[in-house]
Amino acid sequence: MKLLKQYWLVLLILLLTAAAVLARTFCHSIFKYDAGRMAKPSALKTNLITEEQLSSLKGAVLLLNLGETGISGDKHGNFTMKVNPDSILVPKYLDKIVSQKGPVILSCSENSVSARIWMVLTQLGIRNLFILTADQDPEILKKEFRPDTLSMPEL
Amino acid sequence: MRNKITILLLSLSLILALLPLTANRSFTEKPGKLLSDVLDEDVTFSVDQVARFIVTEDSTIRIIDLRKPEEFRKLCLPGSVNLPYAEFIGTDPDMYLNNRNIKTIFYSNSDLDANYALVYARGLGYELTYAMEGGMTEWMNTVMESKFSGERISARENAVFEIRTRAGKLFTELNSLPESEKVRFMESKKFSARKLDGGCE
Amino acid sequence: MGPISSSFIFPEWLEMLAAFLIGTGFGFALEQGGFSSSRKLAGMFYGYDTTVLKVFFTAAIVALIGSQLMSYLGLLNLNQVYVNEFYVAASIVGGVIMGAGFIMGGFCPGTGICALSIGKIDAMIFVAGGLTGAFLFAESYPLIQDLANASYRGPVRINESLGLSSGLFTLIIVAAAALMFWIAELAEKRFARPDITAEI
Amino acid sequence: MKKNYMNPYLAGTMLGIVLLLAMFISGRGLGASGGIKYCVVSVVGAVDRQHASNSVYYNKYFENGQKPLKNWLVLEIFGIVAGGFISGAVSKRLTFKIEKSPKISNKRRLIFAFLGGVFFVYGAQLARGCTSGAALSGMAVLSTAGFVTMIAIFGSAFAFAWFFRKNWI
Repeated sequence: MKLLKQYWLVLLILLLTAAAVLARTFCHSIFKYDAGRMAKPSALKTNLITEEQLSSLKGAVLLLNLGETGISGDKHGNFTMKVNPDSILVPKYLDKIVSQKGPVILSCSENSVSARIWMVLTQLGIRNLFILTADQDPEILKKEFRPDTLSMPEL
Repeated sequence: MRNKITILLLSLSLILALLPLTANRSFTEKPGKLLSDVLDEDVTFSVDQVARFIVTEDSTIRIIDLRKPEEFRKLCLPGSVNLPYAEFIGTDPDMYLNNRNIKTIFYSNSDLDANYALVYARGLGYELTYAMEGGMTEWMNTVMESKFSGERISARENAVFEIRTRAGKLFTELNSLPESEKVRFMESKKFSARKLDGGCE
Repeated sequence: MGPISSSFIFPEWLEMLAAFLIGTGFGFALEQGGFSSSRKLAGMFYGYDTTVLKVFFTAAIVALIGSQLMSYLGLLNLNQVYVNEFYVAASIVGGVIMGAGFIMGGFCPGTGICALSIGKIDAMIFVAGGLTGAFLFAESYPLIQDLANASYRGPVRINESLGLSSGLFTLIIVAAAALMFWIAELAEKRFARPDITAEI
Repeated sequence: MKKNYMNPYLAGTMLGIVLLLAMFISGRGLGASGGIKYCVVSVVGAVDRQHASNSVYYNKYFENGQKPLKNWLVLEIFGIVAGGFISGAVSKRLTFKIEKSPKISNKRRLIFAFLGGVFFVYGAQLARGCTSGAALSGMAVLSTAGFVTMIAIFGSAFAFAWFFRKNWI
């Protein structure tokens, strides 16, 4: 008792800090991961997957169909979930994504939407999340530029 | 007193040692708000809008090229600044985005990198950030290959066409420059990373 | 989300006021800790009064732990907090010169200014010497420019060069400090001097 | 009746919280020697502007019409004076006096105080920070420069302590 009386302030500060830290650590509805580190796969392009690679994936795959024209996973025997992009954080869907053991694949006809959803979900701590793309690397420019060697610009 | 403070500090640092702590930062926006923000239509600009900014030399707009330096040297939008995507997420974006009066437009070759960057920047609280729809691919398709088609043209279409032609001309002029001259020109537009205040200097 | 200065642009008067208030807190804490007395400060180097050591390390550790906890809780962005630039030669040579100045004058600049404010005449002379020192440095800058800018390493963090997490490094520092406090109190008993508080 | 000094650990905690506040508000640590430098720079600028603009060193402080006195570090120094004065008034420690070991003369104490000041601030300019700016604030952000400077200051003070023992013991 005497000890408690002497150390009550120390204990109080410790408990409060521990509580705040624990609350932060176990809260799922806030961003708490290092943004740069989580985003790394997107710079390395290891978060992209083609249809070909998808069919060779083994194990339980969760396919998130984000639009009207996304592919259906039935032909690969995968589990497909159709989600409107703006309701992806609704607990009904999010819980499923969080509890998914195998890879989660984002499928959408628009890469821009997949990219945004990927970044949001990844920053929430979901790993093993891939974007289904038509190409191995859509970030390669296929257009050729024809320089005009006659024009001289005024700089 | 010594014991109390020593014990307190020791246990606090023990907590710290157990945390997966890095000196870096996580997103500050609330997930729900961030999601609805970035799914909104007004986070993107079409290539035509960007062409207009370029032609009018809009000073409230900054265009960031997220592609690799060698791609940038070969081909870039007039007035854009190069900041490779990997570097963008590897450093503190405050150095590039801290200006609260300037809108930043990201572009890459397609849609992916620009939209990652858009969410990344907005998640960290930089609201005036946008992506260019379709990236460089779309620019080449729409602006550079724009042609008159059909017989009659409305005033609006005519205005769009006019902008495209002028932007296309600027683009061609810049990118037709010999490599050495282009590098020199780009060096002058490099990002000067803001230094933090502090110390006794 | 801190630091406030990174998300909110202070008008000049507010920034100056903030600087003044932080300085006030700084001066108050220094004076209360006994840093306005040169004999207490110098006492550390002879073992009879280790107040400096205790206050200095406690302060550094409190700020160290506090900033990291705030960073973890999302209250402070440590990337936006200034990290001192490391010029290897200048840090060491400058530190050695400062140590010599410390033991001669009995103050460091912050404590000197603080002691001056409560009327210590020796502190006023110390600060006058300090102004002279700054003037001499400015005038001799062309001569020592090379030394001042030699072996620049940038704003490096010590735990990163050692490959430790900042939390673990903090724990080590705190443990070392706790040990040091214990030794310091032993030393105080060993090298005890007649109480000089009355003379101060 | 003079009050005793605060418990050093408590005072340290208070100082640490001030430092933390400084980091939180401005993203920078505490500093004292920098303010002294700015005072000198502004005096030199006022006395001989020509000299100031020709020198490599002063020059940068007068770029684009800056006023060296209107500066974070200078205001912080004024704050230290105010804070020290308040604390001295609260604890009834306000007196004009020369603090020294009874064994030495006033003159000796003042000469050494002056020399100490010259050395300390000279070293602080070289190392880009003094005990507060480099060592204390630097340690709080785990900066290598802070740790190295701290070890150099205390190490050299211990090493030189023997030569100046008469002044203090």
